[in-house]
Amino acid sequence: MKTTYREAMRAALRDAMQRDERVFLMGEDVGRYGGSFAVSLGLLEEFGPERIRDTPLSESGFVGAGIGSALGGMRPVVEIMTVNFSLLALDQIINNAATLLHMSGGQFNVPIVIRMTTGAGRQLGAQHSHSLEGWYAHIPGLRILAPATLADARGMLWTALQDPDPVLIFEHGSLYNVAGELDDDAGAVDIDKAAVLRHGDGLTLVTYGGTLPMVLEAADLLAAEGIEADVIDLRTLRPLDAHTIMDSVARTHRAVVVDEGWRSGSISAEIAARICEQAFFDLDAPVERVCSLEVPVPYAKHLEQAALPSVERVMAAARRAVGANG
Amino acid sequence: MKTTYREAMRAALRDAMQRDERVFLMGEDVGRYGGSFAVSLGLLEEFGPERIRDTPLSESGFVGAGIGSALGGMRPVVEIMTVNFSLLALDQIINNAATLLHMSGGQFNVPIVIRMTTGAGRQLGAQHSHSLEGWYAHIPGLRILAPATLADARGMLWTALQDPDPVLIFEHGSLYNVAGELDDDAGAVDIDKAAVLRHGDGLTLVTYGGTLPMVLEAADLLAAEGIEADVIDLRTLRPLDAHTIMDSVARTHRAVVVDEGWRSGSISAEIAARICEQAFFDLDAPVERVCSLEVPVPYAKHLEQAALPSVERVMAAARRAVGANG
Amino acid sequence: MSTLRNPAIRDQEHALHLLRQMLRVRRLEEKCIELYSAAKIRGFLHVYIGEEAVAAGVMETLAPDDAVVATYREHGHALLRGVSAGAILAEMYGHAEGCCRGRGGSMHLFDAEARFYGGNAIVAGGLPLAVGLALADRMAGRQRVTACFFGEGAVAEGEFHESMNLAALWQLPVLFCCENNLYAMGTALGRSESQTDIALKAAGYEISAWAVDGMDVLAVEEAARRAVDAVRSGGGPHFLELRTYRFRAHSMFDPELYREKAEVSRWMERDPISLLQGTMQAAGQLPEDTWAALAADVDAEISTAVGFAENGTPEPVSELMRFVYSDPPEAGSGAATAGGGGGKEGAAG
Amino acid sequence: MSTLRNPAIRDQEHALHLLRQMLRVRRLEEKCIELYSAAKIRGFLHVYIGEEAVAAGVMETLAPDDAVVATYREHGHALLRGVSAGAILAEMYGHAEGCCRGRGGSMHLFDAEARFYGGNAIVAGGLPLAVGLALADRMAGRQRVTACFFGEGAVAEGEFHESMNLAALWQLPVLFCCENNLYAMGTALGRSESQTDIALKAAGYEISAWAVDGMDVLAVEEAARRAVDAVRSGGGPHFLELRTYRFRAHSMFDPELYREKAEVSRWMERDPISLLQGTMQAAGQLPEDTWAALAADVDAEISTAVGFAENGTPEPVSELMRFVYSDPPEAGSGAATAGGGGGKEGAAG
Ligand SMILES: Cc1ncc(C[n+]2csc(CCOP(=O)(O)OP(=O)(O)O)c2C)c(N)n1
Ligand SMILES: Cc1ncc(C[n+]2csc(CCOP(=O)(O)OP(=O)(O)O)c2C)c(N)n1
Ligand SMILES: [Mg+2]
Ligand SMILES: [Mg+2]
Repeated sequence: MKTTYREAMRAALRDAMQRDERVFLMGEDVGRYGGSFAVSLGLLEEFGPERIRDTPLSESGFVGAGIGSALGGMRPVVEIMTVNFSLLALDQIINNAATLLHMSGGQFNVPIVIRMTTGAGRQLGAQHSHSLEGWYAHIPGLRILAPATLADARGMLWTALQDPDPVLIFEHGSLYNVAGELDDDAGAVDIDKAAVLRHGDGLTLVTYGGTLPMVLEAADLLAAEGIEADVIDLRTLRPLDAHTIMDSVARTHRAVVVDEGWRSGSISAEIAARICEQAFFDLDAPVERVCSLEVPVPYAKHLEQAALPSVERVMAAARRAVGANG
Repeated sequence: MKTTYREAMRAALRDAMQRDERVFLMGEDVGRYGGSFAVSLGLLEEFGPERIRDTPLSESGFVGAGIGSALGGMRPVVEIMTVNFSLLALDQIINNAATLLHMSGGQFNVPIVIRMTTGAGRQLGAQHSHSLEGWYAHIPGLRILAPATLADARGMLWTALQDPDPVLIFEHGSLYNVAGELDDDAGAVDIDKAAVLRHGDGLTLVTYGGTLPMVLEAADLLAAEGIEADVIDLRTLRPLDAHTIMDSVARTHRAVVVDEGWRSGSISAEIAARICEQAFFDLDAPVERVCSLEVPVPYAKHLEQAALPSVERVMAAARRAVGANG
Repeated sequence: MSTLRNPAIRDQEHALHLLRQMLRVRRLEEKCIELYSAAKIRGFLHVYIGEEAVAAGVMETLAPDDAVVATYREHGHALLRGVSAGAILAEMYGHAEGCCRGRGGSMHLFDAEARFYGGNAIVAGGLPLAVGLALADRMAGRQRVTACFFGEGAVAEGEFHESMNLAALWQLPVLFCCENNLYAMGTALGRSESQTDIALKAAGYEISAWAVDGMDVLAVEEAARRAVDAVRSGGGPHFLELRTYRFRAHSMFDPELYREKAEVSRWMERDPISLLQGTMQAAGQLPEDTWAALAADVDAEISTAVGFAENGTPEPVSELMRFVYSDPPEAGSGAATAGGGGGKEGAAG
Repeated sequence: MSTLRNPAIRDQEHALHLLRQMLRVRRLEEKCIELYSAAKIRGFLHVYIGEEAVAAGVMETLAPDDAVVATYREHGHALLRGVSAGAILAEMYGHAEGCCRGRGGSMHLFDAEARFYGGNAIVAGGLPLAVGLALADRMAGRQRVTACFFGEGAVAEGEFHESMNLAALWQLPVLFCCENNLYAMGTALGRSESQTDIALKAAGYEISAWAVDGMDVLAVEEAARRAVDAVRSGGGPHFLELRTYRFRAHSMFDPELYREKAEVSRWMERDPISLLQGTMQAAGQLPEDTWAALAADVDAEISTAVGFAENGTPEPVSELMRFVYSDPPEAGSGAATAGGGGGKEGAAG
């Protein structure tokens, strides 16, 4: 079946709403507007305004209400229009969603799913271009997902809804229009393991989400240069599947981590640190990181592109990693 | 002069208020209550309610107002009672304070100083024990300070106020009562460089803020075991003074990073990643990290202590680093 | 001594019950202070002394399967909602027998059985949760009420505003109980709100709201009953501003520089417990021995609770990492099935 | 066609000026749409078409050293506050000649000379800034006003609430201008606010507030002048609810599923430009050639601006990392001295 990332997300939502009457979608303009990225287009007509619930602009309020409704037995899918606005809801996410289970000594788990668009690359300027999923991955109590493929766009939501604890799903804005083939019976997928999407013994490329297409492209080009790379799609940023990374590095001895977060303190730092901790004596070269430059994302296209990871930067890092010798 | 960290902070505030009439202090209970940690006790009487300005409980509102007042020519010192409540103000800090200079093409810098108490260790439970200064260090446009010594408590504020850009000062709650000697003429200190507080060629211990006393203690005990360590107090978490770290590691070939943040994605990850990037071929052992366990901080003393870094854990990591051989 | 504005005590048994409820809270917290001084309890401790009529009056009107959301000043709410004094004290001791197995402490009491959703140390942080709990009830077609307690200091927070609007817009079954004790730490109401009439403020969201003498437990109960009935029967959110006063410091660390001793004394003349006691005595409804028996009962309850807490055991450190995520189903702990919050619905009340 | 509620146009020159101002905004934005379709402009683009009377009326009443804070729908505010159409368009081209050197784009126009503080893409994010700007004026003893524009969608945000309260509590010189165009993206006011009378809501903070026909530039100007005078003379914050309508889609990506075409047409009958034009014509104050000359003037301004933008140059990539932090003083850029925001005060206005 030919589909798009957006349609796959929508199919996942529809499917979840049909399978479990406790599931509902809530957020700004998810209903009458059809979703700011058109993900929920048509669902209002299908499920009505109680279950496709438009909210006022009150990020903290409706995220908190989502948490409360999860405590009350519902299975809310809360859409925050973009990660940029999630900063307004952080108190609820960190101090309630992530924390209630532990504070209550195991009594109150919070089965909420919070979806948001993330990422830059569309000339939306500094306040609308954050890539903070790796930053969120710092918080214990949360599970962080970053579907990068059609299969994951289609399949992660249902699994997330079965999770008894809060799950945040980050959808990179550049992926919605990605089109491709998806099995007709595509359904729930695991959310525990990273995926190795390409195999090669020369180098490990680690990425997730919006930068996956670029890394796959780089891997193809590197192969043409004789550098065969493993490409790991992390899929879940918390908890990290370090195992899959270490297995690969044990074989390749070299790694490049690519993510769109600002370099310092991005998830690439954690991954590089872990590789150095767990595979130190396997490494033949420093772990390379390709991240966004540490600048608020500028509007002008040429500046924005220069600030973000690119195929060229990935390839250069890969060549450095392969060229270095330990 | 004998003083405490709290008194040194207060002296710094008084001094700044006296030297620059644009400076004012604003926050919850900074005035009539005397500051929730008594830092501003007595200042209301000295400077009056306009300049020692009590605010309602409106973290986003008064932090944003602080930013606006900085744009309007004032030199606000905004106190957020604790880092835990700063989550409510994150939108203003990230999307305005950190971003306006760049978005405006250099026209509007934001000379604000935001102070907050950070850290765990006082049995305040999960919502009142965050250590997020390393997390904040991810954000371009901010400068992040963590005074750990009396000299820095006394001296960092004035320098921060001279900075044309936003500066966040994190004061670990366990430090306020630390007493010691301070020069009578102690004044402004630089906020660019890390400090090497102890010298040794066997190992580099990197830390800052609330864990500094513990690391110094561990260094003494390690010395008794024959392990002499450099102890680096980072002082400024953003921008990081990587130079001082690398100089040390080039000599010692082994490093342990200690911070109170949750391990994954804490600033220790960035430091470990940088060491591995910049000093890979100098390293004789993996960089060790001693951080908080990845759990919301529990109330019970024995559980809380088990979750936080300790002298014992620092020493064990140091011994591992020294024992390992590359 | 002044008496209650509502002197008609129709039902002596019931008045006695309310008196007992307030006294239970008072004695529990007096003990907490003692234990804090003895360093048996640590962290922040905020007592409710002086405000007992509020929780006592409101809790009386709730059904077992209603929900309660409170703040860090919630020992009284927890106790009157049915959490045992022993479980509360053991929690403050940091013991495994505590209602949160020692992880929460004074500010974070929880109890699933009682549908007591905390204990929240972020001012106004509980309000959106209450809205969501009520939303769940509405969507599931249940006739339940969620009572949400918070201080007047919370009114300045954005989360207050967003929660009021959502509850009113969606006509959700929430009873907002604003405990207006005139201070948020050291900040007097007039220095935090441009509009100090809190009930009027709530009415601005098109929420039925009224102010009540929060020192008069009978008045509180009556107002709460009216409001709870309206909420339960589909009347949308209601709001009570309960005018009260905190007799003690904000927490154990408060030098109380911001208010006059005389003001405190004036309010102490309207101690909710003495008020009801006095009114009952004047009406001949509280013979000396009845009072003595009641007080002795309460003392016994509290000292049993202290014993329970003292004899508790620390949660093993090996359990530290539990409850960051739910236990996997096969561990069979019951606390962490895929049913989650919903799984426990059946068991509630 | 209906006319203005305020048909008395005393000063023909002035009315002509207002007409021109509105037309300048209209033509600029029509051009923006064209350029967007031609892919010269990218990112999000939100036009103000239909709402021009609001910015035109309010800006008229501000002094040069007053401050303005706006939203992502701010081309008109920037233009009428004195930012040149060329600098605005060049910004949207991402050129170095843009008012933010290409870093801001449509949603982030800034101008220090004009004391135009943006351009804020976070709904309600500008309100606390306005409060702070006014606080600075108050503390420095300056008689300045800060005008803060925002949509009615912002009213539900916590930052709205906190800002209103702070401004009222501290009696700060802010003029809040709520552009009530009835929709926040696709969300109609009645589905976002339990209380849809926005002026009443503002009055709940003890702020003088009233509603104004936002399609009638004369009415807007009159109301704004009254409010600005009151604010400037120490009357504390004032609030205008400007009832208006957006004729176009929310942004370039909006399929407009949420409103009827007929509703849009009805409102277009009250196009603020046609309204004033009609009233002036009826009064014989707008001879055909005067109008033609004015329109030609405006067209010329806009096409010069397009030329300016077209001929602009991209900011060198080597400058990408600039303005994350202020340039060090020795670089002598002037934009980043220790004087900071304050250093520029002298230059303002
Ligand atoms: C968001 C937030 N800001 C600040 C605090 C610190 N704090 C704890 S209690 C309190 C006062 C709250 O007053 P009020 O809401 O009136 O409740 P009361 O203590 O009077 O019962 C403050 C400022 C907090 N816990 N949360
Ligand atoms: C905090 C936040 N939430 C959501 C958005 C996405 N968004 C952009 S504009 C808008 C509608 C705002 O409506 P309103 O305030 O009425 O202004 P208008 O667009 O009608 O001028 C929304 C929801 C945002 N920019 N900021
Ligand atoms: Mg209070
Ligand atoms: Mg609008």
